[in-house]
Amino acid sequence: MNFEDTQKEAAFRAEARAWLEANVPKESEMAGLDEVGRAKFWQKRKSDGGWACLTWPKQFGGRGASTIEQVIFNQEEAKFETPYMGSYFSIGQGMAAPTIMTYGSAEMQAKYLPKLASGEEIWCQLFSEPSAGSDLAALRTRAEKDGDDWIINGQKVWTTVAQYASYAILVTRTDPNVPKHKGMTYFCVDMKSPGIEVRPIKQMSGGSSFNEVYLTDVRIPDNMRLGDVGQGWRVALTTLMNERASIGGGSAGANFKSVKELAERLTIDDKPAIEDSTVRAKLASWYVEEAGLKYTEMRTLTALSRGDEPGPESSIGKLVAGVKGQDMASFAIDLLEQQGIQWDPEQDELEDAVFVSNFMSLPGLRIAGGTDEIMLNIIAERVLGLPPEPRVDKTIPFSDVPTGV
Amino acid sequence: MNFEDTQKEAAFRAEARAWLEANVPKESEMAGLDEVGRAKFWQKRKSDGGWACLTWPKQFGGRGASTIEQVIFNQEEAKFETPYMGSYFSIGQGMAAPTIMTYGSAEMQAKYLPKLASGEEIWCQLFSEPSAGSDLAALRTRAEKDGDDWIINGQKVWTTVAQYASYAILVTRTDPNVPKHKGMTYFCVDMKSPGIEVRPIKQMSGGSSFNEVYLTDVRIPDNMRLGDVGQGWRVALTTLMNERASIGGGSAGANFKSVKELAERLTIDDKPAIEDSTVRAKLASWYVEEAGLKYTEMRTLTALSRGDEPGPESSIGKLVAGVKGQDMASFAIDLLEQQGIQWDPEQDELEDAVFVSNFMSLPGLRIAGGTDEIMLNIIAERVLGLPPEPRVDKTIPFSDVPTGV
Amino acid sequence: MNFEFNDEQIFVRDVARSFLAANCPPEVVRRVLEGNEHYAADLWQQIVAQGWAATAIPEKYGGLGMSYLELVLVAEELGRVCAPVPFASSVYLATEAILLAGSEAQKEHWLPKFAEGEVIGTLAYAEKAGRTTAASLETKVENGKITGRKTTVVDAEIAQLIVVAAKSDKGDGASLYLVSLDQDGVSYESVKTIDPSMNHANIIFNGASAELLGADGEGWGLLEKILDRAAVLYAWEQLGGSETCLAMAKDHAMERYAFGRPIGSFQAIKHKLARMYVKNTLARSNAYYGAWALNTNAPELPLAAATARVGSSQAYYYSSKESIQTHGGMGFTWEVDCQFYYRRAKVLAVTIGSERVWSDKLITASDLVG
Amino acid sequence: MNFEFNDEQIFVRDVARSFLAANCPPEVVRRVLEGNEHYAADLWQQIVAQGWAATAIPEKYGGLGMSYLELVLVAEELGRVCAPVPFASSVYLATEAILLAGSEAQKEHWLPKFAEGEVIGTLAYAEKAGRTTAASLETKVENGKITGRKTTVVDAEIAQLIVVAAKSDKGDGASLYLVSLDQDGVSYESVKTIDPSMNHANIIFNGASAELLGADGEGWGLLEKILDRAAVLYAWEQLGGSETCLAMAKDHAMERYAFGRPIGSFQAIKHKLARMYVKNTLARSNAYYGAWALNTNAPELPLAAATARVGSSQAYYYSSKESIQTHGGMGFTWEVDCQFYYRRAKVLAVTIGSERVWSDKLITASDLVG
Repeated sequence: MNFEDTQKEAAFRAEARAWLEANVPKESEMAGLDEVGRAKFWQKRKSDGGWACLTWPKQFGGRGASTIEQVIFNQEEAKFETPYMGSYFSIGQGMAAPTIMTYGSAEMQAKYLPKLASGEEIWCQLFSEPSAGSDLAALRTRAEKDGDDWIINGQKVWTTVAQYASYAILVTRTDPNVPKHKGMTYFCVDMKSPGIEVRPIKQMSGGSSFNEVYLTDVRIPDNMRLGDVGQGWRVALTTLMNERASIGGGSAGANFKSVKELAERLTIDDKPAIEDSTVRAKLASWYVEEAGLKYTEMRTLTALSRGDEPGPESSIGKLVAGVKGQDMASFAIDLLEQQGIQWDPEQDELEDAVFVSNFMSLPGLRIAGGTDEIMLNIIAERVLGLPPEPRVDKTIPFSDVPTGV
Repeated sequence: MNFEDTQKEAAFRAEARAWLEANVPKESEMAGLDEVGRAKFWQKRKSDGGWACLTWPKQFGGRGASTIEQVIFNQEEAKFETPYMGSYFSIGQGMAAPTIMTYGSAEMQAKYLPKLASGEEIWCQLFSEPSAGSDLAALRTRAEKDGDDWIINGQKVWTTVAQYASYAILVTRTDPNVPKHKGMTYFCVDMKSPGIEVRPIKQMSGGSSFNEVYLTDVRIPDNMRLGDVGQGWRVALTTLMNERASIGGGSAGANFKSVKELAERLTIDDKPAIEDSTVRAKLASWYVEEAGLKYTEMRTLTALSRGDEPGPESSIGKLVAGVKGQDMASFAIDLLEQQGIQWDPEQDELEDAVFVSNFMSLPGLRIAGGTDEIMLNIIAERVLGLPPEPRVDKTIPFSDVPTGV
Repeated sequence: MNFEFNDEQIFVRDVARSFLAANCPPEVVRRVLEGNEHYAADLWQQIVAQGWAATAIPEKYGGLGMSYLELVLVAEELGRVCAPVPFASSVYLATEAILLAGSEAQKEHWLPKFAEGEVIGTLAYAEKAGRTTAASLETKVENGKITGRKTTVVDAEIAQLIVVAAKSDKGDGASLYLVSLDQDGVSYESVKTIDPSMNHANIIFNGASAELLGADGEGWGLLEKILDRAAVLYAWEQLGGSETCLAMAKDHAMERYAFGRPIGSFQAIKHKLARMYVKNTLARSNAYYGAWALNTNAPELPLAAATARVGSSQAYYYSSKESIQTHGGMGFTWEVDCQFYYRRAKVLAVTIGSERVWSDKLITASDLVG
Repeated sequence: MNFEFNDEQIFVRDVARSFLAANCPPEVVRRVLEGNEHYAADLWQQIVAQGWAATAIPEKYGGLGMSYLELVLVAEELGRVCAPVPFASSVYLATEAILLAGSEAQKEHWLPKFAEGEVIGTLAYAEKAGRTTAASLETKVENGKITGRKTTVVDAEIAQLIVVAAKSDKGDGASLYLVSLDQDGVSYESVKTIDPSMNHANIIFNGASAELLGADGEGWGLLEKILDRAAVLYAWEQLGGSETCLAMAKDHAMERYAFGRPIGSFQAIKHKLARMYVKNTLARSNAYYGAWALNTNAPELPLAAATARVGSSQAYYYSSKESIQTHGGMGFTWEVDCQFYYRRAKVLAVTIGSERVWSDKLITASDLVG
């Protein structure tokens, strides 16, 4: 057990650091570019230098590096000021790409993966639907065969970066007369296809990270299919396993450090709030969670570096971080008293805006990518092996499943 | 909204108080009696004076009084030092009696109710079984018809006061070939019948409040049956509705008052622990729960006094009090640090023994009479009207219900 | 003993409920939340016309002379619909301040105006982040002129009159003043908050005329008494909001299907809603006791008020966040109304002091009652 | 980076696990819990023969010279079975105290005896209820003779040697002493606790010989360092117990049927066990970091130790009480083993300071690491 690099790792770290020092973009190089433009600029440069998607095979735009090397590169990159990457590439690189690597033809892999790695093409994910959220397999978007093509009709929702996306991964229902998990088929789709309309969804936090995507008689050639007809659920599970690994417990915002600093600035009964025992006890419990997640990640990395696959236990991160973040934000607002509710999304210079901003956005983290309740189910059933609940919808034809309408 | 007595209530209170002042037993009157003897002595005296089971009709040993009058009597009685009544009469008077009043023949009512009121006969409840706890309707104790009698075989468990009981209420399975809720029949049984064996269960807290009761070829005449053959579940529900109303949230032991007093005695950083903000915040939250339960009870009493029936909302009391008590006890032990774990059940002079004693007994409160989880189900389904879960055991014959063995 | 509202009080509540269902549907809240209005002035006019602002003001000051038992029920109904009106600041805070501390002349002058809704009032004590104490006050009054800055004052830009806590050399270190907001020497800094369906601003006093309310040097004690009274009323408004969260979550859980059945049939949702019900029920019972103590001006009022306040703040936070969670993705969108309650829950929870402040007061008050 | 135990360490753990499965089944715990033994002396002899007490003692003092990474894994296994032996007091407390503060002569004299299990040690600082501070100590040493009374000392009636914190006029106000318990001037008051599978007693010193351990007036600082080190080891033992609670609850939830299906298929139980898993997993990861810090004597040790300790205390309390709850009525009986863990969880959680003490230390330590 140690935190030092091996000789090989140290060499790799030095190489990465040297490249970063020379190549992290200067402000002047990106003048005039908007957020997505800057993200693409940086991704392209990493790709040109051989530092994109490190663990992918070289022919797909990667470097054939190990997981640990990817981690080392990330650690080094985090030490620099680099453009904000948001979710522009994480869905394409983190979810679509592994699925294409597993189920795509050689042609598809050659066509899509290098442009995913270089950031030239952004992908989005057309999975959730208004009546298929936690129960994703209840999706109703129809795909019907028409010669060599499929005709798609339906509505998708909670689609991030849809407005920037060149392509999407899409799950559809091709046979409503068999049980729900057996009648689905998985496609890649060109987002410029006629019949695709993207509409932003405004969130309660004021932002619009998500979209609705309407699909009306959208035509997809059969060679864009991933996996067999009717195998869509199985293909989607590959995607989802990678989703869970990629939604981290990100403890930006209301975290131990920021709330502790707040408590050092404020006073309670004329003493620094950090001396107050409630503040200390709560901060300590949150620290235990934060540190626990951090060291759990280190254990996972160690396992990955030994060749283990990421497992369902990564559901812990989002579950713990969501509740913790919401409660910390709420606690910080309370510490600020009346003034704590101030929030001007357009004037971020307010030094405590991070707490209200978190307070308003974290309810979303507890839902997106699987609700707390779904995460607990996953841990109970897939990690602990507890038996599933009786299901009324698994064996009957999808069209007979009760929907309440 | 007021807390004063009406003129009529004030008169009743004065009458009750006068009787209590004259009749609460003196130590000398009970010399040589053990705990159960003292309880019976006091119950008999109340009965003789017309102060037992106040709301029951006079011919059954009651007084025909109102619910509020019962409450007033209880309030006045609580101001005196009276013998400890434990659960000696609460099961008979609180659960068996209402069931007999609803389903029993006139003969049964005349035979049993007056002796229940006078405390001459103690009753117990033979419902739960080793494999029928939360799922009470899974009970397997068989009753088979033999002429005018029934022959009972099976095992019951969690039976309080069985060792003192003259009679019991008993639910049995008479037909395993129909769905579980339809094959049960309800009886009264003489606890002196041959074939009944009572064995105490030792609890983790060291005490033995419960028993196992083995029934081997016990013979019950058909005229001891309550309700029709096959209607046992419906009869049992009458009993259970009354059980929930009688298991209060009793906040003896680790409660606001005792933990606050502890915090006034102890010091943290050389100041009284009560000045510590964690202690204050936790105590405040617990006070909110305690006061909330107390005032909920007052609202219920007001409703009862207007003729409303007690509803499933009384499940709240035990649910809140169990978790709160356990956490308060744990918190108090922590405040005492190392010394907090001292516990000598035989030497109760230790002033903090109440906390450890609660710590060890409260896990039982969260289970007995319906687990926390069952209470939450009851609130969700019967108070809020949420739909039940799909049931695999409701429509098939009882003998086909999966049991895992 | 009778621990229930009487039929006349229930009637007042039912009328309020019907009135608000008709006149304050979610579209009204949304209009203020999304628009530039400080509050729903049309709704306020209607509410005032209903006489609600006059409920607990004695008849001799132009009020209806009803009891606080009616007023708490009106507060609950306003909370139930997240009404975007300055009722709390004008009625629970300013009116109560004058009723409690005003001279006869001040009462005669102001109370009829409050009763009629001709004047809207508010109250301010906080000047910076964190818990305010008498010793921390910097606002001061010299020769009848007030200078200082109050932070995040609720309904600041709506009110015409404000009760202000200022530093004093005497007594408990503070005095209360009445300041007309419609004068030179008063200016505003607009403040956006997490709940744009309410108005908040910083107020800067720069030599505005101020009139003493209550005795000089007794301001902090008076403020605590005013806040105790307001806390009961706030608790009822918070309880109303928390009840709506449960109702919305329950409706959604009955209608929304997943895995072939209503999500309300899953224990995860069932137990979540049961916990909301438990918290709301305990909060309600504590609010009853608070109402009784307020109405009878019982010595238990400080304890009863703190208990009601803490209970309602806890219940509303839980219900509002778990209602969003129950609604899933939709619950987090702008178009669904869950957000009104999540925002309002937090604003009401800090407006007269956070849960931690009231928890602390609760323990102090419990010493007095014993 | 390699944040995992190596194969040799895993081997040590596996051997310990097999050994304890064979030699410390629940019947052994029950025997001590129900009987009059202070501890399972036979099991202790076997454990000592396995060399576990010698694990982290350097070879030159007769130990095995292995690292703390082996010792934490042994601690976890002992916790897993609730082993009724004085391992914690002798190894985590007394041995560590001498390793950290002992003179060369003291080390040479005592450590081989601890390694061999020839001597059992313990440590005492608390004298009354509540948190002990240097200033609150009353025990004192004059002319090498100690007087005072220590409360609820773990394994007091088993140990032959005790490390005692006593008042000092110098430095940080305290000094540590080694006191042989096998002498006149030492007497005991038997103490029953909620966990009769462990021994506790008050010890009264009345002029017994005491030998300084470490410098006079540096005792409190040394004690804090010893407790930091012990905290990591306790955290692992607690974690082991917490894991058993989850395993027992899970097994029961798979086997026990209600309403025609395993109770583990109900979300109420499923989510309860998932929460145990989450708490245990975070506690384990923090325990890993604590083990690393202990083993490398890192400057982060105080923070890492407090984090591991708080995490394990919280996890064990939750798992032990909810394991009983999952077992239903049976879980509350004397005959089922859930009780071992519920008792032990609380005793271990207060033995070297409660969660609140360690939470406080955690924040203090976080200042130093930044």
